[in-house]
Amino acid sequence: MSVAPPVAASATASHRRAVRSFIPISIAAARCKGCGLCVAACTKGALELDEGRVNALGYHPVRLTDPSACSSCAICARVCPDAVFTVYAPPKGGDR
Amino acid sequence: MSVAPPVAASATASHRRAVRSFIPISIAAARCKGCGLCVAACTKGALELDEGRVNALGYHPVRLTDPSACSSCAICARVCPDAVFTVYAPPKGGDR
Amino acid sequence: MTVETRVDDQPRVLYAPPELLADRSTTYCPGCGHGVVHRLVAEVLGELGLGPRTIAVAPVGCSVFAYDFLELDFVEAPHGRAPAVATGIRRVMPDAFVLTYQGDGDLAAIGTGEIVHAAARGEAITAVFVNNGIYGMTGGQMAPTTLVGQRTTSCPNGRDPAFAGAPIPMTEMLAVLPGVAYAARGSVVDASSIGRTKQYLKKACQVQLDRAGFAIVEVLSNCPIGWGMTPVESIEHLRDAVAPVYPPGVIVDRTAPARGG
Amino acid sequence: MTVETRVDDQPRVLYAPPELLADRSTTYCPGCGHGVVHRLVAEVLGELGLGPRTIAVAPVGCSVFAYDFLELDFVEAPHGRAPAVATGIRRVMPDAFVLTYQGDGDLAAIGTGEIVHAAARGEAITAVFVNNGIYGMTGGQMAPTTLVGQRTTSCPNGRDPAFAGAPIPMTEMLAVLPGVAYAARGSVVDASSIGRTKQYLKKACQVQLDRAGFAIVEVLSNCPIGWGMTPVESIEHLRDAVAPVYPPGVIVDRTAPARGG
Amino acid sequence: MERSVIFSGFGGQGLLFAGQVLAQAAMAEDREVLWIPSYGPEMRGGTAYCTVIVSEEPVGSPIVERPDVAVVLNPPSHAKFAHTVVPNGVVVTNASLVDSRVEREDVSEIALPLSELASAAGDPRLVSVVALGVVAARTGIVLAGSVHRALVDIVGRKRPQVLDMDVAAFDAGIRAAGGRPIAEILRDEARALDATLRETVPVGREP
Amino acid sequence: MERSVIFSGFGGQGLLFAGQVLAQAAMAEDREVLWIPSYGPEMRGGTAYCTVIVSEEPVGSPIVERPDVAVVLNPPSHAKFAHTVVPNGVVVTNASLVDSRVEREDVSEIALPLSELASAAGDPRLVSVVALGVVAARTGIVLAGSVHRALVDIVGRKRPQVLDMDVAAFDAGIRAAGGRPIAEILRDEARALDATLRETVPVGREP
Amino acid sequence: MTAVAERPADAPFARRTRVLRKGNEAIAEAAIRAGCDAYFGYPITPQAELLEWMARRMPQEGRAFVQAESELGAINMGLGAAACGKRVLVSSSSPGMSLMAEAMSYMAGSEVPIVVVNVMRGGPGLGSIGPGQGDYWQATRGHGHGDYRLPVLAPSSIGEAMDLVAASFEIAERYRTPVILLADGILGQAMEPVEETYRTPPRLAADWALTGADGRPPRVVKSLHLKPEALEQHNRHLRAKEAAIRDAEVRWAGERLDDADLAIVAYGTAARVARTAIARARESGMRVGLFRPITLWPFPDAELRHLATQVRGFLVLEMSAGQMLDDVRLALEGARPIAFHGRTGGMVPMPGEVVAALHRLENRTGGPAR
Amino acid sequence: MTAVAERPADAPFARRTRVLRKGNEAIAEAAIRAGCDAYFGYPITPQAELLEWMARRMPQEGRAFVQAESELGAINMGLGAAACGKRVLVSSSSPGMSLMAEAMSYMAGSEVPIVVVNVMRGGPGLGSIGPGQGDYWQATRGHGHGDYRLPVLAPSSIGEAMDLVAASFEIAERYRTPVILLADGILGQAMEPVEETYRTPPRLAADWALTGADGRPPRVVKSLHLKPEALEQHNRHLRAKEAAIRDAEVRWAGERLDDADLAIVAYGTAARVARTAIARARESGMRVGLFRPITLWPFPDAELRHLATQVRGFLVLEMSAGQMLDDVRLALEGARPIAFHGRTGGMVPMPGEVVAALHRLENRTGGPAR
Ligand SMILES: Cc1ncc(C[n+]2csc(CCOP(=O)(O)OP(=O)(O)O)c2C)c(N)n1
Ligand SMILES: Cc1ncc(C[n+]2csc(CCOP(=O)(O)OP(=O)(O)O)c2C)c(N)n1
Ligand code: SF4
Ligand code: SF4
Ligand code: SF4
Ligand code: SF4
Ligand code: SF4
Ligand code: SF4
Ligand SMILES: [Mg+2]
Ligand SMILES: [Mg+2]
Repeated sequence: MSVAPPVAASATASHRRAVRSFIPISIAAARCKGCGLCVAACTKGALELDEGRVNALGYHPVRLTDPSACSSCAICARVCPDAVFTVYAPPKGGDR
Repeated sequence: MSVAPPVAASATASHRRAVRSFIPISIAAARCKGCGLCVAACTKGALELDEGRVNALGYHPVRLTDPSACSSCAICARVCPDAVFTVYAPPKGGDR
Repeated sequence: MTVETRVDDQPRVLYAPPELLADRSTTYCPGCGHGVVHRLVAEVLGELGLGPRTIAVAPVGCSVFAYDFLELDFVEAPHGRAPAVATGIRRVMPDAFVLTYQGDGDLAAIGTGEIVHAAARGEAITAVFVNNGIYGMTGGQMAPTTLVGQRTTSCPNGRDPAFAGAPIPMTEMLAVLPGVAYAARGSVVDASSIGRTKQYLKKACQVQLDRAGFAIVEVLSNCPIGWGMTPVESIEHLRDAVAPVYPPGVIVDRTAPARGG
Repeated sequence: MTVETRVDDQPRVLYAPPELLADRSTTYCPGCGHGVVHRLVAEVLGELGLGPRTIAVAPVGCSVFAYDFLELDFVEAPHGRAPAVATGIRRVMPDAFVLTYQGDGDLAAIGTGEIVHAAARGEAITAVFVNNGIYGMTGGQMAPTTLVGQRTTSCPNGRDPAFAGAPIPMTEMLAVLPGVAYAARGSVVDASSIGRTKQYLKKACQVQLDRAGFAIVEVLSNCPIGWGMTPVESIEHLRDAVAPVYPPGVIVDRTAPARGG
Repeated sequence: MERSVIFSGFGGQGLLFAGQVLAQAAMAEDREVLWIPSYGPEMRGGTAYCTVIVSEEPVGSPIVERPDVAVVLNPPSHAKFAHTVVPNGVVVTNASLVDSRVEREDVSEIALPLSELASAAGDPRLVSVVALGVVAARTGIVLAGSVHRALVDIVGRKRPQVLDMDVAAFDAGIRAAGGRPIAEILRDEARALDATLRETVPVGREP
Repeated sequence: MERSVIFSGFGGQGLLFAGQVLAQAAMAEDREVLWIPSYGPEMRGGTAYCTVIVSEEPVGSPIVERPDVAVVLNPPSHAKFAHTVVPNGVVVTNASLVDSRVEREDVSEIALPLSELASAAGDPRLVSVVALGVVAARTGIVLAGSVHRALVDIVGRKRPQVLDMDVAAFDAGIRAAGGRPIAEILRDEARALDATLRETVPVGREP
Repeated sequence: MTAVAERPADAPFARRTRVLRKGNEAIAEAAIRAGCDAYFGYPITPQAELLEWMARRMPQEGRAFVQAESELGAINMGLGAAACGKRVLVSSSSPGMSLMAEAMSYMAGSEVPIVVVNVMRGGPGLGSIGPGQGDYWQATRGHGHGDYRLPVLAPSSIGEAMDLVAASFEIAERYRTPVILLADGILGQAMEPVEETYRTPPRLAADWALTGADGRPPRVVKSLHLKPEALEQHNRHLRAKEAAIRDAEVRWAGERLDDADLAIVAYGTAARVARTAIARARESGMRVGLFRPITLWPFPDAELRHLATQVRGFLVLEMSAGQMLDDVRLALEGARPIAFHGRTGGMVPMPGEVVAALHRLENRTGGPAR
Repeated sequence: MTAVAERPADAPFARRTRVLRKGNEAIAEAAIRAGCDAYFGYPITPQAELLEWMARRMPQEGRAFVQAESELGAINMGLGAAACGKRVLVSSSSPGMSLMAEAMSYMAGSEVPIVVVNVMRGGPGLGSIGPGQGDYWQATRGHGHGDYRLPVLAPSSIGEAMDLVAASFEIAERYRTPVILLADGILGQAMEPVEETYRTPPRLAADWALTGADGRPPRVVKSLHLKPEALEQHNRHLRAKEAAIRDAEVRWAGERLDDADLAIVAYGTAARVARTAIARARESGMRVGLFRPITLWPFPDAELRHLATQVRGFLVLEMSAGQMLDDVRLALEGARPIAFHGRTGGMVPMPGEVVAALHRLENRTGGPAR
């Protein structure tokens, strides 16, 4: 399984910013089935289903609404049935 | 199932006496398989396998050696796998 | 059946073979416990007056011949499937008394699924489980209940738990299921054990009549032929070696105390 | 697999999908717990380095497709027979790590006999038992584990214990057998349960490596489709209604304390 | 004459239901009909579909290789089914989700934003019913009135509260396809029936 | 030529064993042979038996309707098998248990107290071996020496302590049937063999 | 195809009262209306809706329904209930049917009347869930061990399936035998309009059934006859029964055979495909008819043999690799050329393939008919 | 018969070194010597000694033996072990074989090489424990669901059974298919002298077997092909394999056919009876030979058909009610008259009956040969 590099995590409007700042999770959106379990589980409220997109599987994939809210706790990764997430530790002395 | 009357229980040498005195058990010898469980179980030692006889099944059937020793406890009847025994209570005021 | 008595002193019958037992000799080996259990079943059903409405299920095992010796309506189940067959009967014959009679190969090996699920459903069935620790009918092979170290024709060096596992405490396992209203284990080691076994059987029948759930009585029995012993030796072995591994007694009783016996 | 990282600040990967999980999307419904359990299995085997020597047995159930998503050698067993198939493998492949993966219909209904006897023999097998209380694959019929009152396509008015019995506590039942070295129940209700479940699975693998006996981990899982709920509702139901009936935790641990985890 | 319609898309788009309504409508017209689902919850994910064959004769072969009408509600099913229709066949495409179009001259493709119409009618899952409206309006396989009665029959019996939404979705489909409002159609049909009954001629198409 | 022997009686009378010894003896004489038990511990009670067919050709039909020799060791098997022997057949009857006799002119019945002879030899369960001695002495189906060697082979290997009793029982059978003591027979056979070997003629019966 | 928006002239009201019913459900309801006392089953695609229908309806009717722990459980529950003289239905699909082999043999041996539905799918093994006919041999011979044959009825429409349910109970009880109703995934899953006409066969006195021995000698329902002589005797009795069934119960249907000089032999869903193919072939001038066995055992061999005096050749069409083919060959014994066309694994043949196969057969039999 | 007390002139020492062995045990030992890695079984008469022999011998050899909880357990253990490329034997008798139907279909579908022995008894149902051949159809067709056929080898002596064990492993592995060794109670229970010559077939590379995916892509042994197209494709592959087996693996034996104008077709124990009957019939001047199929599938149909050019009629002899009869009829397609004689339920036909049947056949075919 290849994990997408975090910089390429999202092609949404936040993409621009993502390239420059630290993105704590990477989302394999093509695999996401929009079940919403991660959204419900994230204690930071940092995730939502992207109603504006439909992936090839026919679902609205999840997206990270606010990278800065994310604590890299990996709860989302642990509850996700579709192994959508890769989670990164915040860089030491990163731009956060 | 018909139970032989106790007087007819035995055709052995003790037959004569049996007709006259009380015989506490009746033995369906034709069904006996000579397993010896009753012999081992009788606390009065009142039973033995009759080595001198072979029944139609090919076994030495059990016989009551001493009617007067028998207490009508029915242990033999309860351990016998072949429902060979019928047990009678001693007659009130019988000749025993 | 008539018990002829002498006219002169009319001795009272303390014990007579039960009416539901057929008046023919069984095909079981000398000393085989199946004979005792058959008799107990006949006695209990007779005493409860259930003979006329019993539909019994015969297993595959030495006791497949039960229908030749018990004067009851019988259906012969495929090996291990008696509890399923009994379930079918139970569901269409509300007034019938439904009895299964199974050996340990039948119930604890091939028939594991059927007994577990009949028990789990809490079918109003009374199950008689004759555990002689061996496959009697097919020539004395190891059963799931065979003791550790016991030699059989299929474990000639004695059962080795490293390869064959330990004996299965089947009734204890079933007792975990909430559908089991009553589970007990008796034996045929002596007259008093046999008497207790009869009480267990009677209770297990009552449980069915009360529609309290599934009831099972395991009876530790002997197989002199399969064990390679004389009948008397086999009974001693049953008492000294088998019963300690499978302790007799009531294993579970989920019936209301008011109803219990 | 390579995890590409940025050259500039090289963030440490805290969590990445395990290598033994295939890089394709599963055929499971959105939110289905099978996905989580697959991932846990892949993680545990990966962490123990067992991938290269694992031979896994797929059940018949939604997770028959496990072989499409776990990068392991797989054999597909007939419905319910995975433990027997695994036994066959176990006995001829002494160095293999043998894993079964079964649903509750597969393990607790049709496969009752096979799981009981593999457990009783103490086969050195690690069994993963995904209990979602329903027959997912065939359209949501009642399973032996379905809750009382729960509606399914084959108990449209809710499971009635008077006809279908109470839910079977399968793992508790198996735990009675001495061959079972380790039995635990986890769930997928939240991240910490999932974490505990992973620990159970790891221990169950270690038990096999130590040849301590049979090991089973039941995982309470959800079937949003079969339950007629959204994924999120199904997880809530799992937590609030299912878990109380099947309390998670270690059910039995017969391994030597020195070996235990 | 045998005509066939395939409804295809994701599960959850109400495909099997729409097919069943169509089948019921055809039956009510005394036609022979066969409805077949792509069955099996054993198949998870992927494209779902069902086929309805309507005929004057008992239906023979149950499998349709080349349908007369293909309703395609998502991209994979457009790829899979749209090009399979017979020459002069009809493709009803859910433009809300499907970007591609059939590249055949002999096919009339009706691409409409069906999902949006369904949402407008109250529930995106009504998309198949909207499509059914399009089919009824543009193919004449069954009468719109028959479909309406089938909806009343099937939905009204069990969930009367849902019926209104279904009828609205159906109506939206008809009108998006250029048909008259269902209310008008029903009124006209009732009149025609009235006339027919007055003539006391046996009702229904020739055998 | 094909000859057959049936051993019948109760289980526990060593029937299968005696049959096996006979079969082994015949094999050692380079004959073809087939041994069949009345198998099945699934059958409890009743009469047990086994059949041995000895032939110069590969044995065809395995079931013997009319044996050449019937060994009958208890009353039920006398009733069942004694009258089935071929004309001029031999019946070996255990007079210890069986009172009846065959009522056929064309049968030679040898009634001997086999159980008693067995008890005298050390164990009543040796009754079949005693009977085998009678068969060997009176039918010539196999050589007594071959039976002796078969006993050594089968019993001696596993339970040498039992062998003596077996040989004694066999000897008792031979002598009760009017034969010479086994020791003498063996000595003579050894001499004959010696002579044969000196002639360097291939050993064994004609093919 | 021209789009016609509205056709109010095509009068919309049905002359017949029919309902649209799914095959699995139609079979289930027909069984209920035929007086089925008990149903036992286990979920399996493509048969699950039959079980589900029964799960809902049987309790409503106060009859017995059990979802068993397995197909072994289901069929043996069936055995038990049927041994009590009750009208019993059990259903499954291919892999589940295989698990019933032992009990089927027991029920044949113990003469237990029961109806077992097999909604066949693609095999072997777990196979596919597509429709299949690959269990023909299993149904008509060989399923369980030992010598026995069972009546096998094969509907080719949902309406016919409903009729055959009642017929199956009737045959089962008349002859004290299990009967197999052999359908396939299409018949199970499809919906067709059906007339809701049901039939409840009259109950025969079951003087063998288990009811408790109250006031009469005990009865035993069993298949064990330890003495081979006794078992052979029992087998002779079963053979005689089979002969009676052969004499009385053969069913088949012919279509467009009057002028046919070629015939397709097909059953079930394959026969429907044949019907369409025949229509097409006739458009191109071929004279083809359909011979459709409804009882697969007893197979209509005399009838087929008779047809051989009229037609020049036969095309056997199956959703299997050539199983009924054996019965056709046994019936014809070389009398006429036989071609075979089969699809497997859940595939349904298309009419076009069948027409092509007809053309090949025609060439083999000497070109187009005069 | 004259009693001869002592015959020292009949020299007593054997020229050949043979051992007396019980059929069940001979099969078991032959399997061990053929390199059998694992045995799984469940007790059943008349096969139990096979399991018992294995229980003693396999552990001695350090190989796998498990007495399973049931035949379902045994065959699925076999499936697991064989999926690892090991040489596996499973054995049972008729009722137990029925329980294996599903797994047999799975193994056919997933192409698992394994040898399964059926020591047939009298059926149907629990039946009798006498010898039978009533599982012919079950073995040669139809046992499990779906389209597949398996090689079936039928020995008629204990020595031949030993040879066929090795051959069965060879065929199983060469074609990746289950193979059935079909014996009966007589062959299992009888003792005959056998030469102790064993054969260990060479091991083929099993590039499909499960060993753990160490350093290579994972392998899957399965029978599910959810897409009917894929399953049909797989079925075509299985069909091609069957064709290859038909081409290469047909086995049969003829006896006294050179001058025969009548032939008995029989296998297994029935063929032995036929041999005795033929000897008797020839004494009365009939010219009868024996055609003995050794592979029941593939059936030696071309060979039988060829024989039809020589003989006037055939007598099919079975310990069943007429099952192989179908294969004979399919092979001959009416070319010659066929008579049938069968016994069932554990009965073995007697040579006298067979001779009588031959006489009846002779009359049907125009009286005694010139
Ligand atoms: C399907 C099947 N498998 C195996 C057998 C052979 N068989 C007959 S009885 C029996 C087991 C008997 O053991 P148990 O149930 O303990 O009864 P017991 O004879 O000891 O009383 C077996 C395996 C069979 N008849 N059917
Ligand atoms: C012998 C047999 N019976 C029934 C089936 C149909 N079937 C497929 S999966 C399944 C049960 C699935 O339930 P479960 O094991 O709980 O798995 P889930 O899909 O819920 O994960 C059944 C009954 C089958 N394939 N084979
Ligand atoms: S890592 Fe934690 S905080 Fe970040 S998105 Fe996931 S669950 Fe939310
Ligand atoms: S849990 Fe996974 S599959 Fe579900 S919405 Fe979140 S990322 Fe998507
Ligand atoms: S009744 Fe008691 S004392 Fe009398 S013989 Fe029986 S066991 Fe002995
Ligand atoms: S216990 Fe019964 S069978 Fe045994 S010896 Fe005593 S009377 Fe006879
Ligand atoms: S073999 Fe054992 S169980 Fe069977 S009858 Fe004999 S003693 Fe009883
Ligand atoms: S049906 Fe249930 S178990 Fe199966 S994939 Fe869907 S959610 Fe999961
Ligand atoms: Mg036992
Ligand atoms: Mg489940």
